[in-house]
Amino acid sequence: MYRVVEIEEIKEEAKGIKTFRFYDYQNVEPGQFYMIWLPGVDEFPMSVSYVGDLKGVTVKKIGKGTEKMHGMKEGDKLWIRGPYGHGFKVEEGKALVVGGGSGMATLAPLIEKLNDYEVIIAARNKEELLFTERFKDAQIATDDGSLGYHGFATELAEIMLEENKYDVIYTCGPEPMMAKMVEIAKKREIKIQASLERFMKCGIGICDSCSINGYRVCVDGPVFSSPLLFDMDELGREKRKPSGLKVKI
Amino acid sequence: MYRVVEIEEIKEEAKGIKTFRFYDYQNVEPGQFYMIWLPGVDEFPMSVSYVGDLKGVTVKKIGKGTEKMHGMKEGDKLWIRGPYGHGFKVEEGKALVVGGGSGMATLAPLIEKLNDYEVIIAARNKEELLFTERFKDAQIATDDGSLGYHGFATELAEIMLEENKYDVIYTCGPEPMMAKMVEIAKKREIKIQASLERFMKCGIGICDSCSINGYRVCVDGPVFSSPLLFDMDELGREKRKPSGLKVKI
Amino acid sequence: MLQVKVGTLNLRNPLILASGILDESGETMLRIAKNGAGGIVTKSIGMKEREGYENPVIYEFPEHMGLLNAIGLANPGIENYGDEIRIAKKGGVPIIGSIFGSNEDEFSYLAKKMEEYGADAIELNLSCPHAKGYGMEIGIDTELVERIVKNVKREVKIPVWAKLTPNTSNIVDIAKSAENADALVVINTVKGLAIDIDARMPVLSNIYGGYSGRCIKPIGVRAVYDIRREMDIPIVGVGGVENYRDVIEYMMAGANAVEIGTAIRYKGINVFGEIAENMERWMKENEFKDVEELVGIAQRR
Amino acid sequence: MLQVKVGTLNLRNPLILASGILDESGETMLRIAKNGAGGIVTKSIGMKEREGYENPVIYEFPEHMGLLNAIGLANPGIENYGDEIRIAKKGGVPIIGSIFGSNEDEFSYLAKKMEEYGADAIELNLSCPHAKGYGMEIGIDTELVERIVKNVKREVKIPVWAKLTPNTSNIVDIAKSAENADALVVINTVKGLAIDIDARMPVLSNIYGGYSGRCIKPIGVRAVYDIRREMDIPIVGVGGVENYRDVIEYMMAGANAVEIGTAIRYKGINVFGEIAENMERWMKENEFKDVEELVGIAQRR
Ligand SMILES: Cc1cc2nc3c(=O)[nH]c(=O)nc-3n(C[C@H](O)[C@H](O)[C@H](O)COP(=O)(O)OP(=O)(O)OC[C@H]3O[C@@H](n4cnc5c(N)ncnc54)[C@H](O)[C@@H]3O)c2cc1C
Ligand SMILES: Cc1cc2nc3c(=O)[nH]c(=O)nc-3n(C[C@H](O)[C@H](O)[C@H](O)COP(=O)(O)OP(=O)(O)OC[C@H]3O[C@@H](n4cnc5c(N)ncnc54)[C@H](O)[C@@H]3O)c2cc1C
Ligand SMILES: Cc1cc2nc3c(=O)[nH]c(=O)nc-3n(C[C@H](O)[C@H](O)[C@H](O)COP(=O)(O)O)c2cc1C
Ligand SMILES: Cc1cc2nc3c(=O)[nH]c(=O)nc-3n(C[C@H](O)[C@H](O)[C@H](O)COP(=O)(O)O)c2cc1C
Ligand code: FES
Ligand code: FES
Repeated sequence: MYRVVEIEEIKEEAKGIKTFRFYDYQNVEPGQFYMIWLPGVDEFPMSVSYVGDLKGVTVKKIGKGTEKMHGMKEGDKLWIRGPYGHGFKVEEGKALVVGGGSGMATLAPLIEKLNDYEVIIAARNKEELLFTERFKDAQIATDDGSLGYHGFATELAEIMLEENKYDVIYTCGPEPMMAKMVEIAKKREIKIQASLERFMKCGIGICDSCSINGYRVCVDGPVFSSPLLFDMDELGREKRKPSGLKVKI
Repeated sequence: MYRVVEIEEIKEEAKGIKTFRFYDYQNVEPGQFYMIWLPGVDEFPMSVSYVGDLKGVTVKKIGKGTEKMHGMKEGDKLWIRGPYGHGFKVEEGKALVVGGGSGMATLAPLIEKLNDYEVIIAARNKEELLFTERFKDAQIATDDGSLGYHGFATELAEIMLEENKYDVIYTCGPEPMMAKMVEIAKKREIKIQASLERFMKCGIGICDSCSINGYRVCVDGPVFSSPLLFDMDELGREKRKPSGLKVKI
Repeated sequence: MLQVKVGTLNLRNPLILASGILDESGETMLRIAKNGAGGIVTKSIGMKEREGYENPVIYEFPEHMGLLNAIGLANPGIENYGDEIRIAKKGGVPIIGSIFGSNEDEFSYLAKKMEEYGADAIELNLSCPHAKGYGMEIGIDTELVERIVKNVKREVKIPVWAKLTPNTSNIVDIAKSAENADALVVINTVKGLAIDIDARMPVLSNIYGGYSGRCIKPIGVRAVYDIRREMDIPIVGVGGVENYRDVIEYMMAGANAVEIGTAIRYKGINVFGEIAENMERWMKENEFKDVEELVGIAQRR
Repeated sequence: MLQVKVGTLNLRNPLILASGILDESGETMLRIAKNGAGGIVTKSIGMKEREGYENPVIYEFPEHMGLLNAIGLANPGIENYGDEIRIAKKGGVPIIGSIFGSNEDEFSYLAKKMEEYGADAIELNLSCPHAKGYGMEIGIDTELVERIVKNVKREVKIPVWAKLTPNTSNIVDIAKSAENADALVVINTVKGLAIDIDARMPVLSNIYGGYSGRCIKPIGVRAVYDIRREMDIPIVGVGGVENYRDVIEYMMAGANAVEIGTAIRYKGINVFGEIAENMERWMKENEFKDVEELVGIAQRR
């Protein structure tokens, strides 16, 4: 069963990234996701980027489904099911939030629930930085140095971890970045939560297409925590194609 | 889906009539009935004769199913579904309750809810009178005069109606008796409720086997009220066989 | 806005009472007609009076999932059915006489009788899943189906509908063998069985039964879609229709009308009127003027 | 008390993971084995890598009624599947390799490979309802079924199970054509279709799908009962098993074990352990010592 929702508002957030707002009565936790069906086109998972009554998803254009969505207008309809999966668990103490690229979409509603935290927003370049307006006090890192720290998010994170004491790290972004953050957290013995992505078919935990080391991203995740993350040897290394074939990342 | 209940208590009430008590968590109104399945034997409808937590049905032995039931012991199991149908509606004022034969089983839990009433318990003879202990102040009528008024319940009822003012009549018993009571009520312009019987298959209002004048005894009844009862020309005259064929009563 | 045609038969709305549910007695059918049904199919009537199977003949699955029934084609026999039709006809909606036989001659005889009694159409029960020598046992034999339909068509002037079984690997072949009918009715119940584990035996006295209600809708919609894909014949969709969305789903799959049975257990006999009202509301919201515009619009090729 | 034998295969309990549900990757299967399953059937594996159909490939009916799926036999190809079997085998329960092919040679090749990889048995998917040229299209051809079973039996030493489709008018004929198998697995999903009336199109990209879950149980139990009535062969019951009562129902109908798929959506992967516990409790209450005593006790002749 799908619910049909109408797009209330569309906002261009960064290069190739738009937020779509719609009303949905379901209660959603930061880190959970919807499956969005565009009839005749595709169905795909999208994390919530706004969790109030007026929900939001923030979508990066990367293929035929997301391209179609980028062409939609206010008043157009989305078919949704969910929310699915386990979201972030808010931990005691000071948090370091590390978001790369569209990964910030997933982290944004979490950050709005935290009290004591610092945020790193990272992207390849200034144009692709997401939610720098929404989180004005965030640290910025760009691969090309067009804004903020010149270098990878993980490098900036290491600097900050050296200078301050954090109790927990939350991260979402390109998988190599997340894998590196997990490695850093393990080394420094800090708790970490990461929101993972895998190819999803069912979204409800039965098809096995999204599994990583025997855990389903759609139901057991998408947010996983340490120490489980420390043991996931597929993280950053291997994933499965829609056929189920394991391939290197 | 059946619920399996265990017989807690069995009591011989009159000649060929036994009460079976069992616990069932369902709320039951006087006039409603259960479908009782004896696996491998038969399934048939039985009105409730006790409506508390410890439910009861009072069963007259007339055929293979009821005979099998009469042979059962405490601790034996019954498969039940229901309660089904619409029960009696308690009306304001003084009531005359006319029960013939095993029809008293259906009326008993109603009587226990009434405040201002008189009861006629009728049967062919003294041995078949039901619940004279349960309702010690009832008027008695027997066809053979072996106890109480010598004659039909309907005759005694006419005498009482002549002498007193009643606001409503409740009746259950052989159909000719009920038909006669409906006629009397119509003539005297008194409200009446009667609990009817027809051959039942589904008990849930879809098979049409229990219908009388287009009304389903299992769902629209078994308790029907005036003025509908006044218009039921099949009452006391025609019924349907399990095949659906209409036959004279 | 809800009027439809099933072949030459005009209905005030596409919501027909299905065979076997509250359509044994004329007065019950009359009451259903007054409660908003667009048409009424009678119980399946045969050559002789039949008591049907012993109780239990109905089993109800938990949570409104559906029913299993093996009534066993109980019926008073065609010779005793005239009055019922005549009473039912007072409702002012088409009465479709359902019949079952064990060969083409019986079907023809029954159909003629129904026509005589005043039935507005005939529904051939080629699909009851639980009666030896009848229904589905006939309905999966494509040659026999073809012969029965042709013979009955020759004997009567009123429209002839053929009701098909879903208990087959290819309903389209059966549909094609019945192409001389004025409409196809799909589906009858799905063959099923339920065991009571406390009693350690099947619940129905007949062991097997026909599965109906909410749970069989995906099977019925599939059958309608399958047939509509390959044939232009009028189709009446049956199986699990409970609300206006179900009716629209069947019509989008390709049905010209639907029949409703088991839903009466859960929604009562007002289900016809309620669905009609909700369909009109939905059509207005979605800017459809005529319900027939919906027929087959979900077909993708 | 829950140990069963399916032919020569010993299982610690009769609760097997069904093909296509959480059994693509070795590590997931290993996790399910650790969570109490008595055996595990792999996803159906074919000759070549297949992506399957485009999303949506799953549709969920309201109120836990069940699922419609057309995954489309997505699989990494037999040549890439050895590692998954080897990892799954660490769970210590039998791994049954499910395979699909379009002719007897492909089935034989696939079976040999599975045996080589260490599978404890083979399950022939003769029944997937939604893939052109595979599954059910093969599984309703009794001669082809017979040939495939015989050929595969000749090629491998491990037991061979044949999984049958319910989308037929006579499952017993198909069962008999597969009588050389070591066990029959019934049923696969029921062919179905669902339309989203707001989108005005079928929900699955493949249009048709296979219907699974709670709602198909009466169809599965019927198939098991039907076959057990006429054959002594070991039977594995599948379709809508969600709780211990369902398992007992299938076993009383004649199944020696069951497979569980869709229930994982609603009960999680602990469903195996939970059911096992409840079965033991029920058996004690009802004075059964050995679960195999239940097999077929609801048969009435
Ligand atoms: C839990 C989760 C949350 C996500 N949240 C967001 C988000 O908030 N914002 C965002 O922009 N993106 C998010 N994604 C990624 C998003 O699902 C893909 O970008 C989207 O599916 C691409 O669809 P497409 O039709 O445009 O791409 P296609 O042209 O179909 O494919 C392009 C690539 O997109 C990815 N993809 C396609 N389909 C799927 C699928 N069903 N499941 C997973 N990945 C797929 C694959 O990597 C594929 O190679 C999330 C993914 C997951 C698993
Ligand atoms: C709403 C309702 C409430 C009833 N309440 C009581 C009650 O409280 N106490 C009581 O003793 N009896 C009651 N009866 C009658 C009771 O159902 C029958 O006596 C019983 O079904 C006989 O079953 P059998 O197997 O012994 O009879 P059988 O040998 O099967 O048949 C004997 C006769 O019993 C009647 N009968 C059989 N099956 C049914 C059936 N399924 N539905 C209706 N009548 C049937 C018929 O008249 C039949 O001719 C009630 C009937 C109805 C419809
Ligand atoms: C109690 C019952 C009796 C039925 N009797 C008949 C019948 O006599 N003839 C027939 O063609 N179909 C019969 N059916 C099948 C229905 O007409 C219908 O095809 C089926 O129930 C599916 O529709 P539903 O889900 O709306 O009930 C019967 C169904 C039920 C539940
Ligand atoms: C998502 C999904 C994928 C399936 N894939 C396969 C498959 O690859 N091979 C197969 O034989 N059966 C497959 N099936 C059918 C199941 O193994 C099982 O027969 C069916 O789902 C009924 O059982 P259930 O109601 O417990 O799910 C699949 C079922 C589902 C729901
Ligand atoms: S997407 Fe199917 S198990 Fe996660
Ligand atoms: S017993 Fe079936 S309608 Fe009343």
